[in-house]
Amino acid sequence: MAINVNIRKHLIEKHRRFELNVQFQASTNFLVLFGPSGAGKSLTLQSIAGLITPEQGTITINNTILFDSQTHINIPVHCRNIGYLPQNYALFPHLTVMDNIGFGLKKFWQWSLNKAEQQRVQDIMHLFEISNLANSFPRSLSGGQQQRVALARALVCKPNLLLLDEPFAALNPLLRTKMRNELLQIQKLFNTPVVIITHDQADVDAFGETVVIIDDGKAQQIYNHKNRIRETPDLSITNLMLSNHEALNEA
Amino acid sequence: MAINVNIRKHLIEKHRRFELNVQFQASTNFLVLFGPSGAGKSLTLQSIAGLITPEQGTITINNTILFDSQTHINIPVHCRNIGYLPQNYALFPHLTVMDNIGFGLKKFWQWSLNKAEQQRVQDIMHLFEISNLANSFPRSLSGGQQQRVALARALVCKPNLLLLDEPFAALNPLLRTKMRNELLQIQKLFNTPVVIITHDQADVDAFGETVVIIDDGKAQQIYNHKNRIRETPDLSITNLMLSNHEALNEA
Amino acid sequence: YTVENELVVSAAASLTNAFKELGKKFESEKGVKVVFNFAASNNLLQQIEKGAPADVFASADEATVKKGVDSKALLGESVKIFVSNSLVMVVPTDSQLGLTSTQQLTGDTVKKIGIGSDNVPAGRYATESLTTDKLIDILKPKFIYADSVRQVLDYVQKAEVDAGFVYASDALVAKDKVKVVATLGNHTPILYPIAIVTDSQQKDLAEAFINLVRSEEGLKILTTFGFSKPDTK
Amino acid sequence: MFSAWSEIDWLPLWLTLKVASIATLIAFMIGIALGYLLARTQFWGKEVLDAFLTLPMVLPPTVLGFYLLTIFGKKGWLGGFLLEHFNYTLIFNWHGAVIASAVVSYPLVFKSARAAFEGVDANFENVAKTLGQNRIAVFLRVTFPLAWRGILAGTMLAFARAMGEFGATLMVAGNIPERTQTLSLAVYDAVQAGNDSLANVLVLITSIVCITVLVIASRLLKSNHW
Amino acid sequence: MFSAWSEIDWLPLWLTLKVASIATLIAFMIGIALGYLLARTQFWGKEVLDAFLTLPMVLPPTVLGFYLLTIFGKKGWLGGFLLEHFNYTLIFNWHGAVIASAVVSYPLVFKSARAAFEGVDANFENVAKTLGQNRIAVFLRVTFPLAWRGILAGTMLAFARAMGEFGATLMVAGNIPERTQTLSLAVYDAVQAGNDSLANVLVLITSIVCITVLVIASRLLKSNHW
Ligand SMILES: Nc1ncnc2c1ncn2[C@@H]1O[C@H](COP(=O)(O)OP(=O)(O)OP(=O)(O)O)[C@@H](O)[C@H]1O
Ligand SMILES: Nc1ncnc2c1ncn2[C@@H]1O[C@H](COP(=O)(O)OP(=O)(O)OP(=O)(O)O)[C@@H](O)[C@H]1O
Ligand code: MOO
Ligand SMILES: [Mg+2]
Ligand SMILES: [Mg+2]
Repeated sequence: MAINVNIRKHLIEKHRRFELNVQFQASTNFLVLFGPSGAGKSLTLQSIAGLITPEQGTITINNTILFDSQTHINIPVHCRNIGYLPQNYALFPHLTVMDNIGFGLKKFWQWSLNKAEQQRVQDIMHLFEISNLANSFPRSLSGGQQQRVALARALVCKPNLLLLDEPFAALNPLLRTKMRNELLQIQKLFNTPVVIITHDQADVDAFGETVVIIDDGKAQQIYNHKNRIRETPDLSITNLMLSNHEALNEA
Repeated sequence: MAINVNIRKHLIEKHRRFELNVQFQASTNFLVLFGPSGAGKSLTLQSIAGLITPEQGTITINNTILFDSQTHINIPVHCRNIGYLPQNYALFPHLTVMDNIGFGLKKFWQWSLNKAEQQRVQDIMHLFEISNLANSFPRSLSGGQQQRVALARALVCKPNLLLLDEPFAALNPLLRTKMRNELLQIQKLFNTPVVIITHDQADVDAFGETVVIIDDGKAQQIYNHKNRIRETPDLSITNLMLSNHEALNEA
Repeated sequence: YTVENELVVSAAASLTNAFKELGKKFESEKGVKVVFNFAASNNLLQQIEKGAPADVFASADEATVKKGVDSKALLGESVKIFVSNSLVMVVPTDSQLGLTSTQQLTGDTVKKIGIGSDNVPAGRYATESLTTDKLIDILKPKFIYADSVRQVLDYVQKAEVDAGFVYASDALVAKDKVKVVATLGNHTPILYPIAIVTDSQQKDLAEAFINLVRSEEGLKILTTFGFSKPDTK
Repeated sequence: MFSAWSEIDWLPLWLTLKVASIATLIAFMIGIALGYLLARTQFWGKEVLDAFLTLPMVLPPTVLGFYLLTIFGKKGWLGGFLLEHFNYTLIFNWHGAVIASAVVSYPLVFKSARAAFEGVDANFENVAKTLGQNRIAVFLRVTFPLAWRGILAGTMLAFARAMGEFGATLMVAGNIPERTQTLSLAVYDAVQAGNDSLANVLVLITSIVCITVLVIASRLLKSNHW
Repeated sequence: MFSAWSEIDWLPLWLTLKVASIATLIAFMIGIALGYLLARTQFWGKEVLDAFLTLPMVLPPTVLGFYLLTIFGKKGWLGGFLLEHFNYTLIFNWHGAVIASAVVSYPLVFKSARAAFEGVDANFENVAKTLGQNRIAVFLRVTFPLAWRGILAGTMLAFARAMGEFGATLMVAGNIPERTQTLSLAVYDAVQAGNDSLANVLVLITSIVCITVLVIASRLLKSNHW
């Protein structure tokens, strides 16, 4: 994957104002966004997905221009073929787990999924240990179950790019390890590039081919190739975060 | 604190059925609920809060009977004076951050909070680093910001008991450490007992005076006094979770 | 529950314009406020039967008043005929059909005829007239029933029907939009009765108003609005 | 058409606004109470009751007025009682117009409110309870504001309906100039009297007033920030 | 009262159901289209347009009928056009009753739908877009089902209103037995004729039919599981 993000956007709510001004690029399969709460990580992910339109800048993935403010290119969200797991899951409350997961596979004029697609939904439910929930509605699911359904929904369409906003936050360590490995497997299998937001050092260790630290709306980039990361001491990133904004911005 | 929980409840949704059958007791200030996704942790917390009515059993806190199916005692939720942070935050979307936090302090016939209460809201916002969000509405907050607002809302009323469902899941490690310390401080200051659900080993280390493992709707209790916990190796609890249900239930 | 020095007159909607004039006159003469309530005659009677505080009831047809007298809502001895009306056939002003009589309605060029339904006195009179003239069976398929005379007028004005049957007084109101081409005969005389309401607390005033309506002056006002003097038998 | 302006009596306008406002208020309270009841309780025959409560929509207003007259008239059971014990009647006065309009328009609030209440996520109410709020407080501070969008839509429909109410009002309150003649009755009168230009002007006034009230209401009462 | 049963003509019932169903369908489509438009677009004068679109609620139905006649009548601009080019008119036939009922009841769907659409959390629509769904698919598969509760409430009100529509129908379709006489016209006729027992029976029938339809609709169409 080659991803290139260079965007600017102001968000104003009453007297509060947040300025997003993020630039980074990577050519690794995994890219980790890391940073304190309210730094602009989710907004960055939403911009890549196309849910937020930046005021200025460009977003390119593998030489495909998704957005360019100068040439007025802005590929519509539904044509970007990007899998997105939002931080609040946003499971469709009126659909069962199975229908939620199969949502992206079905065209709106189709009555039901074909055999192969149904199988695909079954498989991913099995993989994520949510087969028994197939006919349940989201409101009766536990936090971790909801998160897995949302992850399955984003993955099942075999997107060209996966955007995951804290995908394992609601899972217990054991399941988290399992899911992390599944994600690595899936990535390898379909060769889908992944951008992941996480607060978990273990995720950084596992996925951090490229780590981008975002703070106060600005990006600070660190390359952390996989073979090297094992060497870095635990909480290395967290320690990095301890340095204040000025230091980061100057660096 | 002396907490005694002994409850049974069936939840049925279509063909799916979940049986909650949890028993534990503790006399420590902190109690950690730990367990895999979908085990029944959140349901247990909701039962203590009074949001779910068990079919059978008793719940007592410090010799106050909150619920007893035999004597038909069931203290209404709003009289229990329990602070509750739900897993999905459930911030009131129509209220600003400040009004969300002050919600429990205001009686419905009051026009506004008095000086002292306003100050209390200001103080906790300052403590949780969300003062700048005071007039924002929840929908414009980041995940971590939302979680802190929800935590502040539960704490500000000085409840007799605090029930926290994964209170730090959306926070970055640095903030998590800070908030953990704040919670310890607050607990010491007001001597409020805390029941906390977490997937984070560090939380278990910090708060795990008593650890209750919940799996498949059943509780398995472990006392882990604070002075001893430092000795236990990391991921001790997680390892415990690796053993299968039968082993747990027999033990 | 009656307000002193106030007379409530429930009058058929077709009397609206004329009675407003009469009311002004009565107020200036007696120093008593006249409060009008205009609606369809049968609605007015329903109100009175259910205890609405009216003093005088002026109806557009005798049947309604007879019902009221039978149910003792109206004072039988107070019933007086005060005015008469005639039924006319109207056509749109720009009508090309050259209709001048009811007989001509049987022609193929006439497709639709507006007529009041059986609930509307004007409709009943028209039916009666056409029945006597033995036209009713031929014309019936062309009928468009309306629930008030006003509606028939509307249909004629908008040329939705080729002709319609309305009161002369109504035709006068819309004289620039419809033209009267014939007057119908062979029906019971169209007589407007007026009566005192049994529950009225001001029967004297009510009677005074009725007297004004039936006076020479009253009749003069009524005739300017298209009504005629009843041939009191 | 403009000559008709001089004929206009402005009294019906104030009367209409008074009647429609009070009727909307009554419809609002009844509609919300019933909507909340049906949204939050389960009992046998609930949907039948729900449909039954919308019946004022399905009866032609004149017919509804006829039945109201039967109940509230001097000889009706309620009307007779009120007259005997309180020497009060609402027949032929503006109170009658209020009742007629309220009965005709409360189903609009009721149905919208029920749907809106049912759409409120129970999580919010639950959290409010844990914050020490009793049932009333939860309703006033959480359920009601969260359902507000739907309730407001229903209330605005109710106001429009109340302003336009005519058939039932005619029967119950009568068509009495300066006392019970609302704008819609005045329009009826003008049409009856063949005064089309006056009717047009009155319709124009009604429309403008209604639009103005609704626009102002939506400005003032709509919460756009969430 | 029972003797009145024999007088009953069942034709008006079928006619009423036909007219009300088709009118509700039209109101449903127009109401949803307008509701969605106003919920999802921003433009100057939006609230004025919104209020303007609710005007059919505020005009006395007879007056509305009068204007419909002006538009759809032989001399009306639309009616004249239709007659000239397609030799079609809806005056004095049941199509007219459908149009009148639809015009009177679409604001009910429109207002409810707008509020319901505005209440749909944009997050769900956003996620649907990322799952490759275009605007139409997002609307049909997410927005519409999530707004369904409010839309259904509005539609049921619209159906009741359409069944009871009377004033405008009377003007546009005429009161022609066996051709355009709906139940409410029959009720009106019976009340006007002072035939109280027939009126009562007809009201009973109307009420039962309306309740039945609404209860069945709420059973079939309501999604209670979420
Ligand atoms: N609509 C908006 N208007 C104004 N400010 C906004 C809006 N949406 C988000 N923000 C602000 O932008 C900042 C970045 O938000 P974002 O959700 O990207 O944070 P984040 O890095 O994902 O944090 P977290 O780890 O807590 O989820 C926050 O301070 C947030 O309050
Ligand atoms: N209303 C319901 N009907 C049926 N099953 C339910 C209902 N609510 C919850 N459950 C099931 O009960 C189980 C326990 O749920 P709970 O939310 O307590 O899990 P949890 O331990 O908090 O898990 P997590 O860590 O994922 O949040 C889950 O399997 C869930 O699907
Ligand atoms: O107003 Mo009348 O009584 O229908 O002619
Ligand atoms: Mg975020
Ligand atoms: Mg949980």
